[in-house]
Amino acid sequence: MKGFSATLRREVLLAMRSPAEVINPLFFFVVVVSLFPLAVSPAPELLREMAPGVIWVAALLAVMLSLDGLFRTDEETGVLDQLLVAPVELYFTVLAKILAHWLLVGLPLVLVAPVLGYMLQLPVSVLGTLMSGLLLGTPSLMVIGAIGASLTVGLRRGSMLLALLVLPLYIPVLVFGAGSLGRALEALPVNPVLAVLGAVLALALSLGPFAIALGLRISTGD
Amino acid sequence: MQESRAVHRSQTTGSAKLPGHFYLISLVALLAAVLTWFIWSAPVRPRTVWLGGGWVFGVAFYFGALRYPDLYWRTLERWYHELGSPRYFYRFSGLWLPWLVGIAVVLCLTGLIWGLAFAPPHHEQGNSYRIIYLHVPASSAALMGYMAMGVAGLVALVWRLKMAEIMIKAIAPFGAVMAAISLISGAIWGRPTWGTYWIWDARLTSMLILLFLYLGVIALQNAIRDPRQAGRAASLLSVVGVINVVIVRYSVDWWQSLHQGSSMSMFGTAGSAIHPSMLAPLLLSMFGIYFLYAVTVLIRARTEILWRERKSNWVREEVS
Amino acid sequence: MNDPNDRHGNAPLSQVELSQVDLSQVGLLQVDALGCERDDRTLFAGLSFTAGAGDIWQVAGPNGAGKTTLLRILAGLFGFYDGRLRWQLPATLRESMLYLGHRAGLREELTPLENLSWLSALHGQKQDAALMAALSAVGLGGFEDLPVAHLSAGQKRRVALARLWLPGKPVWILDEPFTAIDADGVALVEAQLRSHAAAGGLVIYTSHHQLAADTRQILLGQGEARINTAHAGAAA
Amino acid sequence: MYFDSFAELWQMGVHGPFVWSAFGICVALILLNVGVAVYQGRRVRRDLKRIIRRQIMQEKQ
Repeated sequence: MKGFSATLRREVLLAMRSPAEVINPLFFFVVVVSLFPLAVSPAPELLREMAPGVIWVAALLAVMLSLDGLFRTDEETGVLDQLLVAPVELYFTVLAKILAHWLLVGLPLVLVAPVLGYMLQLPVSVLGTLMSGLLLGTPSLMVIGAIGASLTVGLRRGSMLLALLVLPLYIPVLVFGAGSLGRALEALPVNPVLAVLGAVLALALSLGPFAIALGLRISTGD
Repeated sequence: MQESRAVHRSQTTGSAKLPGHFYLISLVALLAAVLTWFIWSAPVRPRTVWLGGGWVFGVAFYFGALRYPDLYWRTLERWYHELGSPRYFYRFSGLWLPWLVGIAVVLCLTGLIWGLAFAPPHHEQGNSYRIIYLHVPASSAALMGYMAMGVAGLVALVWRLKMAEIMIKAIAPFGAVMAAISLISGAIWGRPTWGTYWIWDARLTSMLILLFLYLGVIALQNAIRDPRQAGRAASLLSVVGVINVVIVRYSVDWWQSLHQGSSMSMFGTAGSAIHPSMLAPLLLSMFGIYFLYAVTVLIRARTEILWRERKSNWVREEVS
Repeated sequence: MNDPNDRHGNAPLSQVELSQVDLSQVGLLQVDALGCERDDRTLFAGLSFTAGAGDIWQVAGPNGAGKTTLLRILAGLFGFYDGRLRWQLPATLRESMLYLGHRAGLREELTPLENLSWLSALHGQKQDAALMAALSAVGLGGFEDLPVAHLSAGQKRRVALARLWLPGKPVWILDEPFTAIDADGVALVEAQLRSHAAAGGLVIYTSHHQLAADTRQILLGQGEARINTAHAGAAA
Repeated sequence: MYFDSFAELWQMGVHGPFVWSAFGICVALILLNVGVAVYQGRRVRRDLKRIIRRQIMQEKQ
């Protein structure tokens, strides 16, 4: 656990010094969601049916786009090398970075999602499911995306490649996340689906940082 | 360094060497036995085929290992040291390749012609079901290929075995083609069956995702300039992808049940028996496609070995 | 997963204080027939040397000769090499080593103090007073709470070099420590390298700037590696 | 053969176009893939031969 709290504190500090990196994904999320009524139709019935997919896809894209910079600036400034030679378990420092990133980028998405859900005509009764689904889903998206980010960190124009690598891996989270909301709309029990999302999260949190640490080492040439 | 060690080890264990084609012939004989057994047995369900085949292989391997532990251990060691060394792999694959090509061509031609012209039509789908003689082998080859990439990736990451990285690079292109064939044949089969070329059916959707995963591995390999680094990165991605494939299949099945899509499968209604006269050509073409897969993997791996080892003396002698 | 320290053959002598071990009797670093290829080009091959406590090694050579790659290999950051590399240290390599890359390893948004305190927290050297002392030693007293982005290139390099004034790291691996700093700074850093070596540490650095006569040299270039210890021991 | 004539085999009731186009496209893809693999192998061998010949020339000089 050595280095975990120091890294967490530092990441939060960094985000406070350059707030655009925190606000932009949130802004992206809101803008993308509000494009759909304009592009498709403002009819409440249609919007309600589309809402789970629209919100989840927008959240997924916002998370993915925010991850491109997770290791890139560190790599360019040589901070990543310092992290790799430090006598701490990379597992925990990576976990700290992801946790900080989720607190600053993921959590605001979760908090703003009910407002967008309401605007897409979702009944108030399902907004709780929307939030708990995103609460369990966005950390998984962060971890899975960070695996892709660690593999593309040294590459020019890596952001397109990141999307190609990561989007297929996002499918289970998307299916269960949007599915939980869909079931809530039909007044079916959602807890089993949320439990699956939680299982995916547990798997991602326990194994993901290993893969990310290995990916970072591979990208720097080991 | 690794090269010289492998040479040394193989010389010390070399006294009990069996001729290289011994393994190949015994493998083919075993496959033929399994095949015959299923053709002669009563109508069987597809799942029984897999379970039964697995049992036959497992029991044969287990009793073989009990009876000849020394032979098995030496064989394993030989595989590790010789197939793990690019130079030996190149030599052995060169010996095997003509055999494999022959077997692949014979099995594919027999299976496909049998399936197209001799097998009876399906009682629900008529003649359009004959597409399964391509679709099912291609789907299973695509899935098996990705699993093999995952295993090779794990080996490459843990033991830093160069051959495992080369195998991933060799498996990926044909796996992607197999996934594409599965999609194309599935789509064409869907037109007479569902009345449309594309439907978001669970199998087709999983296969589409598998194709994306293959393309991701290929894209990552092409984006990284240093082949060793690219090999390791692709290994990690394959391992992550294999874990994901399992969850993807589960999630897509669940998603299908949620939206109550088509439950029609190429075997007719799910779980129904398949008649041996239809199954035999299917198994033939399936093994044919597997052998074809092995052939292209070996060809690509040999090319990659030559290129990676181009500075070594044995490649110089080999080429000129 | 696999600890790079094991792969580099790093065998800890024992978990004792550095001062209790007579490091002058031990080759801290043994390099045997080290070779590296990159982008189809042999950077160097057949490099063998033994570096001990109290040594200062300069890695020299033209641009693109593989100086940075060699240092990254030694630091356990780059794994694609032939040959053997063996560290013999009282603790693991990562605990014993101070590595400064040719990129400073500082985030522009943070102040020097914030950058350094994170790094020293990772290395378990957690005293702000020591950090302030180190910063004033490199002439940056009073700059500690200005974001690094506002500093000049030379000042940034000095921030990174301030870690040389923190205790507890017997092995220093420094990539181009003298770039961008002025003559005073060069003299300052040079003196620090000497006193570290005199105290029984090991310094390996790349630069075109050779410290006075007693440096051992690794000369890279044209795919070859040569060792030049002609002047070594002159000062001893 | 299940079918009475080759014309019937070609038509397969109404399913001929589907079955034969699927087989045509897919077999072409497989053959193309094998062909590409073989071609790449030949090209690498040719390139290596040239590189090695050049090296031998240089060594002689």
